[in-house]
Amino acid sequence: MQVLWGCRRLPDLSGAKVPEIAEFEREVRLALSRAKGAFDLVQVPMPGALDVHGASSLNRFGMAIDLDACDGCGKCILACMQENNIPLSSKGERDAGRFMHWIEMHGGAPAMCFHCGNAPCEKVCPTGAASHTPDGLSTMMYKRCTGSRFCGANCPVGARKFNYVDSVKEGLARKFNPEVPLRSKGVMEKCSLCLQRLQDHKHTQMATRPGVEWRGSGLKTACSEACPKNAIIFGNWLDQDSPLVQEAKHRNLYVPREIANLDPSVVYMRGRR
Amino acid sequence: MKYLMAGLLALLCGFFLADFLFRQQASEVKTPGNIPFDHALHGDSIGLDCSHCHTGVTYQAHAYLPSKTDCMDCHRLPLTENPGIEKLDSALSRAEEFPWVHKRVLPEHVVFHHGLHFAAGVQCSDCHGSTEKIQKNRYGGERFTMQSCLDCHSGKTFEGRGFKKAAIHCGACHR
Amino acid sequence: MDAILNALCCLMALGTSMFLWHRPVSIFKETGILALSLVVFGLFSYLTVDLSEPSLEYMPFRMLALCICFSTTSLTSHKTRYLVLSQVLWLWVEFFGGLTFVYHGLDMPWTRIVAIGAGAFGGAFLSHISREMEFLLMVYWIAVWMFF
Amino acid sequence: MYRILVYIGVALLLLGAFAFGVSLWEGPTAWHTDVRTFWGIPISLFVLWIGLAHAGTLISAIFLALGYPLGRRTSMVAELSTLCSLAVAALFPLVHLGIIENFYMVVPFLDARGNFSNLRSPLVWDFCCISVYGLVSLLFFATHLFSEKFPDLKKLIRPMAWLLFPLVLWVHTIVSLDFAVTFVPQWRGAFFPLYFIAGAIYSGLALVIILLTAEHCRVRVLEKLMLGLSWFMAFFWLWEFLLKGSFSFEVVFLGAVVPQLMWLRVIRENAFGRLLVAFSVLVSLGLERYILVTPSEYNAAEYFSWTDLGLVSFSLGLFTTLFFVFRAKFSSLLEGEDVVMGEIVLQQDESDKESEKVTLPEKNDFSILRLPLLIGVLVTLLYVVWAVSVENTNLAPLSVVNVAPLCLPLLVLVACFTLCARPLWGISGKRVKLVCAVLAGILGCLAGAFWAGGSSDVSSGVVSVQEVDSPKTVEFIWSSRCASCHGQDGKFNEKFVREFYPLPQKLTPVRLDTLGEDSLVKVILDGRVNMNPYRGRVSEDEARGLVRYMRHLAGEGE
Repeated sequence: MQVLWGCRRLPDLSGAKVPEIAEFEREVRLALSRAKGAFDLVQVPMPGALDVHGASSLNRFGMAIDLDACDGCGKCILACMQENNIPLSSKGERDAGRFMHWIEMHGGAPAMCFHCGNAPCEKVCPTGAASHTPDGLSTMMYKRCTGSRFCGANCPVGARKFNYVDSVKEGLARKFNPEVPLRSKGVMEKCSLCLQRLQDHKHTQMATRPGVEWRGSGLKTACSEACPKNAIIFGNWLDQDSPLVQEAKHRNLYVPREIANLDPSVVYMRGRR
Repeated sequence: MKYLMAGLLALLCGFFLADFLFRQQASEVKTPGNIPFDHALHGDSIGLDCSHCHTGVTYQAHAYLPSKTDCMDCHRLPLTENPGIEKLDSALSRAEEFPWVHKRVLPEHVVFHHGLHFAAGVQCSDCHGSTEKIQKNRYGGERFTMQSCLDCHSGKTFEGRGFKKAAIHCGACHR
Repeated sequence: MDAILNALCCLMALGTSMFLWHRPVSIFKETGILALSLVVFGLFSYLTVDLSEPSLEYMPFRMLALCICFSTTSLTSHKTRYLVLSQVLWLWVEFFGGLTFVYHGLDMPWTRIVAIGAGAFGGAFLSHISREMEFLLMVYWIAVWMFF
Repeated sequence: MYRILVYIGVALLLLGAFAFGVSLWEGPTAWHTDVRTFWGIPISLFVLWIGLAHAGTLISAIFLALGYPLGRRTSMVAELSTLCSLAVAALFPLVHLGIIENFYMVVPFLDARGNFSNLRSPLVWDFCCISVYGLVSLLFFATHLFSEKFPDLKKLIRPMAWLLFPLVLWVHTIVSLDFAVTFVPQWRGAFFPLYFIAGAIYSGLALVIILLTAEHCRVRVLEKLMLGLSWFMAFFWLWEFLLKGSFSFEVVFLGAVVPQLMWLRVIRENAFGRLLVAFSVLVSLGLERYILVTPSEYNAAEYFSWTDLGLVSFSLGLFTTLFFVFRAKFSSLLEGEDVVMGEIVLQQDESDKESEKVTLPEKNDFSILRLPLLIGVLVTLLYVVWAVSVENTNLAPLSVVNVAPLCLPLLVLVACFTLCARPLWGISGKRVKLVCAVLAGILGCLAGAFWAGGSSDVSSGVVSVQEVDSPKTVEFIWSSRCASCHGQDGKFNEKFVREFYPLPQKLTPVRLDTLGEDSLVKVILDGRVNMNPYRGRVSEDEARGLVRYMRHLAGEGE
């Protein structure tokens, strides 16, 4: 039965070697040295509510990356790895040019999943493992994933990462954050916009202050916390006094051309207006 | 004809057998120590609610279990004329500081916040059964399945209780 | 695409369809003619329309389907059957083409699909097809192509 | 003859078996992939073989349905090749998966957890179409095979052919949608359905020609068709080039230029010449599929690892073995007396010469088909209504367009079973029936397992006592820590204290004020006569908060 339903087994951490943090830092430096080409950006208006049936009219979470402030130091990548227990990639993977990093540098600017409101990856996922939340997150349900990699093939910006190796057994994974489960071999993963933080924040508020509408105010993703230049701003696009809207109001917003008409929640900021 | 019947029979039997074998199993965890704990004695009968011992249940993700001190709050004095009581008290005094420690039955990729559900008006007994039902010395006799969660979230169960329909998208409870 | 181009398409389809199914019917002749007409259609749409427009990338095949529809009117045996089949082919091209568009954010050409479907369905009930009926069908197809 | 071919097949199979094992064990790292391409050789092999699986039914079923039936042997060989290449094709999507044992999640049905596969994904359509296609062509083959022995099966063949006719095209259309639907620029194309179908028939014809050559017979009409299709393929490649500027010399040369050698009598009349052409077509199509599936900037074919080649040889070997083993097994049934051995010359006009004696008037076909079709339509409608209405955890709602691709396979499956289940059951012997019963049992088990969905493993974490520094609000502490004696409202919890404890002090505002906050905090933390010490369970600030809350309650009490 464990064999048949192996997909539901927990990663067995006993005895597996756990990498040092230094190794993660080294890999981030390596990834920075192999940064991908810059996106061809096009200007877009500020994201509004999702136009999907059943979408939330209160919350749509997203981020804005300030291209003027960012100097591509890569601290966000490391922070993301530690928040989300992202494993190191094996030698073979690196040679194939693949890292598990959810954030990658594209021409000196960080790029993660853009959480498209009309996400192509979700349309083609056969099992429904990739699905959307009403508040604008493109989530990944690891236990439901069968690893067909259709989503990866259909992501225009290649934000999706596939667990080619069993990172736990290989001693490449480290559970920095007990709140986030480790992913098993053969599963797709990508930036979750720190879903766990959103969930915890929401649940605590709804339990202790019932009746108060949850707008996710005061919340930050790991990358935006870690950014020394404060170039990554997380917030709620539908909340006028969220730092995101406050900042994005008088900036020009850009997204990669490939996804310009897919209504992304994560955008780049450049120049003032 | 008889083969047809046999085939149909095999089909049905196979289905139910496999369903029985592969269904979500009840995970039962024994509590350490040989203190048979009877929820019925500690519940409404003496006007205590679950949160007295499971202190997190009303407002936190985990319900938590009482420490030895919590038990001793009441058991400092012999509480009843029941002859067994000395045995209990001595057992308690010998017990380690945290007598009740058990493995979480919730899978790691599932999020469940007790306080949230308490705030929504869900009673402990709705999922865990009434204090009379809960087995002695057992935990998790209940069969928690995703289906039971979904049924309540999509308003199929507990019609009378006036719960709001809750989210059923994956991201609501899974990470 | 503007009306003149559409009209041109119909004309070309009609023209090429004239060469099909002349007795003696031989595989080489028919496939050859079809392949050639495809080349013609392809070059035509390459020269006239802007192919970066996704909804045009299957032009030649739609024209081929239309051409086959036209050609069935000149058949001698099993006319009804092939009339239906050829319209189903057209329907096929349109429907699955439209399906891919739906996934790219465009919308399905429902009216056209329904119209062709109706044609195919209705055609199945024709006991025999007179010259007038052939003419009417051709007009119907041209109308579908031009206006839907 | 067959023995030698089987040996060759087994040899290839064994060569590839290791690669196959490795790719099962290693998962998708085993074959070549890179940053841009997540797929690889398995999917290209799948597309190739599913394509090869088409000619069989096409040739026998469609020609039959349209009233130009081929010789029995030809069509039987074609159908058998269909079944074998389907078996090969079905393996590769499984190999491709990251978590193979999860493939059942693709079945478009509800499981006990309330999970429903995502009907918007072409993969789901694919899964259904291919499994249905496999089943139906198996039934068709069986009916056709035994129609010699049991003549009353003969009248079923044509109706079934009519059912298979659309299905066979539908299946490859859906396969093409796997690509056409995506945002990969190299895969964009509303014409992909026709493109793939043409390619499928083309390669399939080549395969059948090879197999017929092994039979020492030759069907000119198929060769003509292949030649004709080569021109269509040439146009498709031209169109690809015009649209996307993608062009591969090898593919076009092998696929469109070499076949023109058939014009030469020398080549045409010589078995080896025909084999040469047919094989070059197969190679070209295989290469084309691979180039299509790996849309990298460079030519991915140069990056072939040995596993890729191993998988190729595995697929070839498996097919050859399966085909010729069964061919030898059925040879007695395959050779109907109405087959002209060796040369079969077939023109459409004189087709009836070698045609089987199944040319009933078509009216008859449809009168047989009417009821099954009706049932099929009803079942399909029911399914569609249910599938659209079922509450799925996916945010975006299903539209009819998403379910449409499932309709035809479902319809055909139901219709086909209602059509020929009874007669086939009638003629099958005890052993077959027993096997069917056992299979039914296994099917039941699988369905049950699918329904149950397995048991999730519990977390590794433990639940213990609550730490002090975890966030609390005073009301909650009061209700959990104090209310058991002092009562939720600051009056006593009569049930408890009267029975077991001396009454605590009444908490009147006057009394509280005289005692003062600090001393009360001390009492809470360190306890008093019957009052328990809460130091370590309640922080000092929380104690202070509790005192205030107590005062507030007392105030309300008055």
